[in-house]
Amino acid sequence: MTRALSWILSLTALASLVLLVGVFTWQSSVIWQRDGIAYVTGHSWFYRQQQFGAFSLLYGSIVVSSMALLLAGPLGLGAALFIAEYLPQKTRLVLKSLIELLAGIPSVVYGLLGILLLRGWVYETFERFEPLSGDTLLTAGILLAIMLLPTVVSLSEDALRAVPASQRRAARALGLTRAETIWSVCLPQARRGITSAFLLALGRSLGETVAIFLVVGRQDNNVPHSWLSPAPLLQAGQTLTSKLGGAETNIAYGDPLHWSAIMGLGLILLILTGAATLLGTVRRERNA
Amino acid sequence: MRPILTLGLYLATAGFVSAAPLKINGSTTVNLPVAEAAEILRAENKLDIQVDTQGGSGGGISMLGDGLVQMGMSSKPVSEDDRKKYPQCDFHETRIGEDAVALIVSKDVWESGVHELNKAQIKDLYGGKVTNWRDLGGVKSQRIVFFNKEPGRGTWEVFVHWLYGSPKLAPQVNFPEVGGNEETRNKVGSTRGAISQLSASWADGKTVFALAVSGDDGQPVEPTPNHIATHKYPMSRPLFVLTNGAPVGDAKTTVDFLLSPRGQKLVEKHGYLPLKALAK
Amino acid sequence: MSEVPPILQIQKLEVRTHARLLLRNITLSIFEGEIFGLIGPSGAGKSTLLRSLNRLNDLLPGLYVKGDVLLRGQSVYARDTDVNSIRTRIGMLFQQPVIFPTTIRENVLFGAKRVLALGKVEQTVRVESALRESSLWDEVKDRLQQPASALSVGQQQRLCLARALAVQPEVLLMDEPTSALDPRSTAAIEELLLRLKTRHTIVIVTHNITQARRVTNSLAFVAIQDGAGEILEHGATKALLSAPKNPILADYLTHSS
Amino acid sequence: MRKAKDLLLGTLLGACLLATLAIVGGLVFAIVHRGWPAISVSFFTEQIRLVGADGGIFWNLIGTGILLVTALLASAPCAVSLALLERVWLRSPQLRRLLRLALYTINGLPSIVFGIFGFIVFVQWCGWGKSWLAGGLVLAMSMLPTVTIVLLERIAAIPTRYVEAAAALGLNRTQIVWAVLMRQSWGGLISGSLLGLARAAGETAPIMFTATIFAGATFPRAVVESPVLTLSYHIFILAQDSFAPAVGTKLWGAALVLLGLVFSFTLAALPARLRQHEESNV
Repeated sequence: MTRALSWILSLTALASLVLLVGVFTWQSSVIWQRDGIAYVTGHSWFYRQQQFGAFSLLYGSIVVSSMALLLAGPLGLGAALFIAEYLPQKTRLVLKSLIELLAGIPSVVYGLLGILLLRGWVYETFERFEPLSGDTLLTAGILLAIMLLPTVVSLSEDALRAVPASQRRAARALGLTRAETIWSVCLPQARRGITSAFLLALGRSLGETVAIFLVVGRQDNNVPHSWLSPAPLLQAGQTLTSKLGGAETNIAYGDPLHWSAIMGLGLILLILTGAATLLGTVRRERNA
Repeated sequence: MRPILTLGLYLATAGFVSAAPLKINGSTTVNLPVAEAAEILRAENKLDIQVDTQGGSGGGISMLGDGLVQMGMSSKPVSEDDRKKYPQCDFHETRIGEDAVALIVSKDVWESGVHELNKAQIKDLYGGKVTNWRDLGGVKSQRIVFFNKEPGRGTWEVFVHWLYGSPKLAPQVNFPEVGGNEETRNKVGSTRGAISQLSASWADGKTVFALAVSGDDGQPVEPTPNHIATHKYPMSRPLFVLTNGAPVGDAKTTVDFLLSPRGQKLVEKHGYLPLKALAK
Repeated sequence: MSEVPPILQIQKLEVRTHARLLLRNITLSIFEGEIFGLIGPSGAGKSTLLRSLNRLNDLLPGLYVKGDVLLRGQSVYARDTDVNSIRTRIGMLFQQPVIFPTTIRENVLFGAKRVLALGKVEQTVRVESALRESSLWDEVKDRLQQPASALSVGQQQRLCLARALAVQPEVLLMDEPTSALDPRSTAAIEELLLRLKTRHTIVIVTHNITQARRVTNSLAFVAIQDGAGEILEHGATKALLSAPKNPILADYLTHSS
Repeated sequence: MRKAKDLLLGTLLGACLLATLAIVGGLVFAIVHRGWPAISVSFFTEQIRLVGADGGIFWNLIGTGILLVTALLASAPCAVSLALLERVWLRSPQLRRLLRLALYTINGLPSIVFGIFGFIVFVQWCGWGKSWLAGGLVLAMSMLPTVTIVLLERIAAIPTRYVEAAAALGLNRTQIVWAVLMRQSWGGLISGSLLGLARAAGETAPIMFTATIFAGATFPRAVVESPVLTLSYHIFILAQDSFAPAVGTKLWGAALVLLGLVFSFTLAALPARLRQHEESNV
């Protein structure tokens, strides 16, 4: 009885998740059949003209997420190292709990802070680079970095904790300084765990919706002419998620082609976040 | 405390009462008077009304067309395309007031001397052919930052209808998008060199300024109530609530209220022209 | 012997946690070239004492140390002492071999490379000499680039010894270095200890009286007295084991053999 | 030189921690500072008036509560089942690993995807329209992996000797499940659910297409076409569309209440998690 019931409920839960992937694949089939890979590589998205090229959205998502990771990664890792390697057990637990608490701040609250505080700050601070407004990819990247910080700290600290204390002790007994121990013992041995933490954070940042939606500017088709210049970061852009959370999702339902293009974005997002999370999870398993 | 009592009442009667609520969705422009009317109707007539503004006018039309709501709010007439798209729905428009789409600019643009634009200039602007305010009569050199109303918003449709005749004929453009009216006003007000389309009543003359627009005759016209009422200002637009067929039941109560003197006062309160101003 | 100053001098050492005294009034002298054994029942504080000598206890928060240890007359606990250089001069071997997840060669050089800043050639020389000293050279000379984790536990412990020797410490601390090993590996280590004695000073914690008799010159017996660890008796190994004066030690010896 | 490097790194890392705490802590402070003036009894007991400029967040709290209770009721039994499946019923290590990987991966999927899924399946296909049940189920899906993973960790931490002792008494697997595993992992289910709820309470993306509208909804009396108001959507809409000074304070107040809600869920789960932390460190 117990057994049958738990099988039934488990299978229901798993089936609904399989259905989720299935629905996105099936509902987006129209656009894949029409455009094939050009749907992903195409640069123009004009739904009134029935042009659906997801490239600029992909670009926006990846740029914003990498910026966030580039900012939050080193800072978060540094903080995690300090917590794991310098602080006594008690302080460590308190700080760790605090950081986990902060990791739960809802994204809509970050969005509110972003729209009311960060937008203006970016606009004024980067004035000499002539941003058109405060809604830029950079704004979204910084906001996302702040959101990711607690996650990065917490997961990196877990990874560092997984390095046995005996290893640290042995290194210190040889006369190595704390810094040398960190470089030669802790970081190399926690490498997998740390990259895993970054991958999980990347997955989370790719999927973040409402906070980005509020500050990214939602400008379609913004692909830079030059890949080397940092100027495009100070322009408005659009990410997969800001498109999915925006007005078009409501408008599109009922128009098979448009809807299928929207669902295609969902599928791409599923694949990206799924891949990052899966990779991160497998690495974490190996680290433990 | 009243909501708590109401909750108790609901809990007690849950399962017995199943009157369907009146659901309204659509334009943020029309939403202001309607939402306030709904508050009054909920309190005085015990109507169960839910108001949402997802997707703007386009959202209102499509959700009414799909039967997801019983009343739509729109700041543009229902187009033939929409009627074709939802053949099962008999869109019935009730005009509750009149508004105009203004082109609003930030303070620095206004102070730089740009107070009016003609149709050709606006076309260049929207088409991305001019990118500096100096080319549009500004004293200072300042890049133009165009915030475009997002798809589905009535404001945008009225704007391109006037400029190009139809949304389909509008050029493909890439501008940062803005949604609701307050968002638009805030972004334009806080950005140098900014311009956007916005309901004229929202142009406060302090943070954002409405430009005069010259039509085909070349005479610049400000979006003043008088000019809107007489349709001298080219981008004036009716404000509608939409129903499937003539309004009945709760929808009729709501529509009647909106057309009553009290309802019309709400329209006026939010800066739009009441129907009697149009009759003049 | 007494004319030569001791290499390690423990002076009125006291270790406590916030709540409890662990070691009371420890005073001992350890001389150059001898193997000094610490014996006593479990929980008496032998390991704590050993770790106080190179201040490894610093890594555990909540331990407070009073008194001092002198290494060749230099205070270990003085405020301006460089702890890391003290630990370099006093090497340590743990109960369980602690192997870093890298090659055999890198394990040997793990400390030496960083602490002594050796050049390329010197490194190679040092690897060989350290491994020869710990009698591991012949077994691993052909696979220095292989992961150290492939070695047997006994070999790993000798590798740890080689790693400690590679920084050329003046004193070696060993915390029950053979407790995780089988009899054959234990014998190998003990043999090694006797050979090392000529050039190194060793302080070893052991549970095994036979081992103590075989390898040490001097012994100290640590046991709990009035709730804290104390040295109840110390002296030359032979004298102490054959004619214990302290009744607790006598009792301990009868029950452990 | 070595000493200087040691000192430098320590300072640098300490600065990283301080910066992290300052940034995130500063944000919390900003919310508390701006939102506090809005907090009063009537803020919790009145409904929204004048498009957020007046009144309180009563129905938003009720709506959030309805969604959370629904999500909890839907996800908890599934979480227990999945955890038992992984720990007890599945015998193949490969299958168990696959299930674990799937759970962790789903845990990382973006909530907007769940929202759009709910929009298609519940709102459109089932014809519910915007409904509290749709939102509750979507939130249940998005919090299910969190709950299951915490529960799994808790069950895994039960010493095998208990299971062995029970088995030695002749109990079968079902009996062991009830007598040992379930009894000892209650805490895991509760702390897992609390963490899941903390996550769900703050979600906006999954419910904006499925369950929530801006104004007018009260207590749902049916499934079909019965949306609710929620705190997160309230903030989302006002953050975009209203900067009127009167709305401002109320808006920050709503953010503060939401933050308090999320924090209290997380804090309630903390003791159990700390205990497990200590156990796993031994």
